[in-house]
Amino acid sequence: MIRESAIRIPFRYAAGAAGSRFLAALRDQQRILGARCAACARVLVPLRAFCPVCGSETLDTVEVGPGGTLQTWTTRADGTVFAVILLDGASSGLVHRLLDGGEEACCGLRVRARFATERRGGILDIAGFEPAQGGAT
Amino acid sequence: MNPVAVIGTGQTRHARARDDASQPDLVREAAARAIEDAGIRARDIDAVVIANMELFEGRAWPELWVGEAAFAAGKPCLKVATGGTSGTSGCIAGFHQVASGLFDIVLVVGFEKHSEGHTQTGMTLTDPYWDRAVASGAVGNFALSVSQYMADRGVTELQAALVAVKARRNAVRNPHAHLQMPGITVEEVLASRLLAHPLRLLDMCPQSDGACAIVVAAGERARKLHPRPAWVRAAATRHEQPYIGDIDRRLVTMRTLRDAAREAYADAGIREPLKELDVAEIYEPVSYAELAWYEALGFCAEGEAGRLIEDGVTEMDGELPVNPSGGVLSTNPVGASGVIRVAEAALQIHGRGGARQVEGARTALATGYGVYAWADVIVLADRP
Amino acid sequence: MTAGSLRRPVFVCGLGETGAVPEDPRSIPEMVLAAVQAAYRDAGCTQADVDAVVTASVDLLDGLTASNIAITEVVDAVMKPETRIAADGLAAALHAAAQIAAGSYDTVLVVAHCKASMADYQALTRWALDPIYLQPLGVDFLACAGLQAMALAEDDPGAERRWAQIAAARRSCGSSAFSGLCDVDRILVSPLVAAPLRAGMCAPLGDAACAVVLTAQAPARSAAIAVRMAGLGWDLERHSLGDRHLRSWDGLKRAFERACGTAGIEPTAGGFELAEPSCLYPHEEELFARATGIDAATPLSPEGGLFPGTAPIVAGLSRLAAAARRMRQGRAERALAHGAWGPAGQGQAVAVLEARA
Amino acid sequence: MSEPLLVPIEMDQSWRYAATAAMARFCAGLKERRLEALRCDGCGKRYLPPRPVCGNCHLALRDWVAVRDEGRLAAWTVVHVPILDPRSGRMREAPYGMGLIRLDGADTTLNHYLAEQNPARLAIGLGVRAVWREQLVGAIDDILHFEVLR
Repeated sequence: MIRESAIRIPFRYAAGAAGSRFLAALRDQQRILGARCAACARVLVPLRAFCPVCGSETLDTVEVGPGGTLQTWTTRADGTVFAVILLDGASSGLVHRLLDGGEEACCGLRVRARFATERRGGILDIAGFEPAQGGAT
Repeated sequence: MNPVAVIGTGQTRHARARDDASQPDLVREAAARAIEDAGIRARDIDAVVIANMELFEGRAWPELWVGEAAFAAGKPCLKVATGGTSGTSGCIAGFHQVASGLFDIVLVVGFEKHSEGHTQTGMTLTDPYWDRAVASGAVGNFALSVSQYMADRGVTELQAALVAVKARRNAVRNPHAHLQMPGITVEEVLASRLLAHPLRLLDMCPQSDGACAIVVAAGERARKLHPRPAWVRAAATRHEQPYIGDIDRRLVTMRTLRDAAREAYADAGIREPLKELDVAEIYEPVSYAELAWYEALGFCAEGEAGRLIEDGVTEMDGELPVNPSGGVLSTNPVGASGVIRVAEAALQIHGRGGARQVEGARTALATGYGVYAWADVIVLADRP
Repeated sequence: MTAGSLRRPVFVCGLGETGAVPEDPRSIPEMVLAAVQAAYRDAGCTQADVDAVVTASVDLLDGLTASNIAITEVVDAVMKPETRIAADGLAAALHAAAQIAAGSYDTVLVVAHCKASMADYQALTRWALDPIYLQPLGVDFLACAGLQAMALAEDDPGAERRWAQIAAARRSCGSSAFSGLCDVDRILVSPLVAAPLRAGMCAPLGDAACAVVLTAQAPARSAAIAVRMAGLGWDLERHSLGDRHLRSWDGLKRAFERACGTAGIEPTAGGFELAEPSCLYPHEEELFARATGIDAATPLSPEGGLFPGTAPIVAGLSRLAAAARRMRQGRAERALAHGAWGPAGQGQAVAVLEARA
Repeated sequence: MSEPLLVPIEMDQSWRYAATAAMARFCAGLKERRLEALRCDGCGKRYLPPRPVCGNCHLALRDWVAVRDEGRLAAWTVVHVPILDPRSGRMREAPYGMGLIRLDGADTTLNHYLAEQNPARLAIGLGVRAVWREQLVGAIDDILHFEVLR
């Protein structure tokens, strides 16, 4: 005997100080913020409270992108394309979506963030990334 | 178990909603403080244990997201969850991992962000053929058991209110405590909103956002790193039939807590807990539960719990101060609550309790409580 | 004694499994009960001989808060200590071994269960990913595997065919209740599920329960060959794929080195006569080989590993059981069992097993 | 510092739960207003709802015994806080009575609703009787609630 039962619960997740600044910058300024680690000099994207590599909490805010390079991507059966993008000026990749079906996708492809017209303070304020002028480098 | 000790503790500011902090932020806040308190650096940590009830926040494998914040990236890290005892289970897991010889130093971090989900609903996600249709959450279930406990033991609403007042008065001396209610009176407790007969708002624990961490070290390292390590003298766990209706008058019998305490006292060489323990941090989600735990923990004979609170035996200036921190009744981030009990007990042994320090505390008890009658009992002392 | 070595030996003395099937009509407690009873029989013990229980389950996968309460009675945890490790079952076994080594318990029952048939597993895995930066994108564990696979396939035109061959070869040496493809050409035209991964390359996920009894005493009953958990290692990688080295499983390398360190052996492939990796996708088998050095020269997944079909959470513990069974038959003296969980192997667990006649 | 941002995500997931064979039989009984408990061969305790194993004796339970839809209150409360029903996403209104009911023929107690919401009219030991709904579907909420026998 099988019974189907659903769970319907609304959750709300605090973005924290660093996350809130990152999302607010997307929403209000269409800028992508990263954090430069004072200890290991890596530029981490998205902005965060501590360096995941060396653990340091001393981070300076820097602007990165909106252009970047495709590090990897994958296409799902429904056509959604996910990608890891190394934004210009960053040392860590940003996981996001690739727009336009990803037909040109290849590692090293130059891409550029396209911001959503209606922005609400979430990671999808970047609608996704699309191939930039100039194609692969 | 081989000798291990708690050498550092750290807690966040606990509050109804920590909208200013993400789950990783909370974890980092507690973990960083524990490391600082232990006088070690993050790279000294060999492994991490996380305690959290993931479905309260709608998460699966929450350590995947918060692990980095707990300094666990690139290190061994496991997540423990056993309902309300998650925090004490996590601490005991840390004790075992150090005692095994695998690690010298383990960080245990418990956290919960109730404000991000619906905890009372989360608690009803039990057997879909049974409980889910007749669920009334923690308040209703406790009220049922309290009705039996009152009938059996003749405990009064006034005696329970004394427990509620004691907790909040103690909390005033604890800067980390969530509820700050200076000057709270028995009358206020008895006049507070009825949640589920006979439980009133001020009989219940709050729901808190918060995290707590402890640093556990192996014998030799503990001696080198800390002037007064809190040695783990005993750690006992008992789980129980998980359906409330299967356990006969659970608050009255509480055989899990009785049995775990018996084992822990034997391991720690304690014969008369009321005399030999200097302080206790017990997991009391409801005022009445503290009275029931007094009996199960052997602080008094059966039916004598009401007298114990009336006589002030468990007040700060009594023979055995219970919950100088303000207890779960003042602060309850579920996955952290058990860790807080252990951290507060360790703090007393360390002599770093500040305004809530019990003078000269050498032996401390910490307990965990979860599901309907799951129990953990831990004894810490200033000597191995 | 220095940190890193076990203070007491730990033996594997009982194995019980339901086997993985696409959908088991039984409830979780009934499946777990079957596995536990089989493990007791195999160990020649009863619940009375067991001091403590370590369970592995994940609430969201079971659709239950405190998923271990559904099985408290059937794992005989009433009035006993039980610890739930919410990760792969092999991690639960490693923790149980630590409990025994600590001297806290002599005999511990380890139980893992999952019924992936209950829900849309990949949809549930989204709830494991950073809800600020990842979950809203719709990314799930399968997508993470695809991202990692593409990073490997990009400069490697032979990868796709090689991976299809791995999946086909593994599947054809195991019997399975799943209808996975065993033909390379058919795998290569099966639908892309997370390019470059195709449906036919992936290990199908279903329902299973597995129970293992660990003990401090070398088992007398099967005295011929005792299997010892000589080395334990586990690791948590950084969460976001953007923060990791995409072309390697660094976490597995660390877990492997720790496990070998505990066992007092060099972290090299030499000396291992059997490996049971937990690889859901063929590119993960290559990542496993790079991290451990264990490649085709060592007998690997002789029963097909996870490729014939498996269940999340149970996978790693069932690898331990598979390795131990073979060692009892005298077919390997040192073996490695592996478990993984999280996006693209974020969590890693390794056990080094040694057989003694 | 900018204002703290919160990211809302709605969970709407569905699971297919398999019943134990005993629970399936029990639910089939409910559809015919029949209540049954499982008796442990070891301690004789009669479990309702049916459990796969007696947690105390570690024996599988097989022996069915009949149980009446009347019994006595072993515990009671009146809940004043509404609760979100996880199945519907809607709030369940308060107040409502809850009881642990020891049905005649069972040794365990059943957690269920009470029609009575006046604390002055509730007490441990009171006789109660199940009130069934018209259209039985074979679920525990085929019993709407229990009413106090006067």
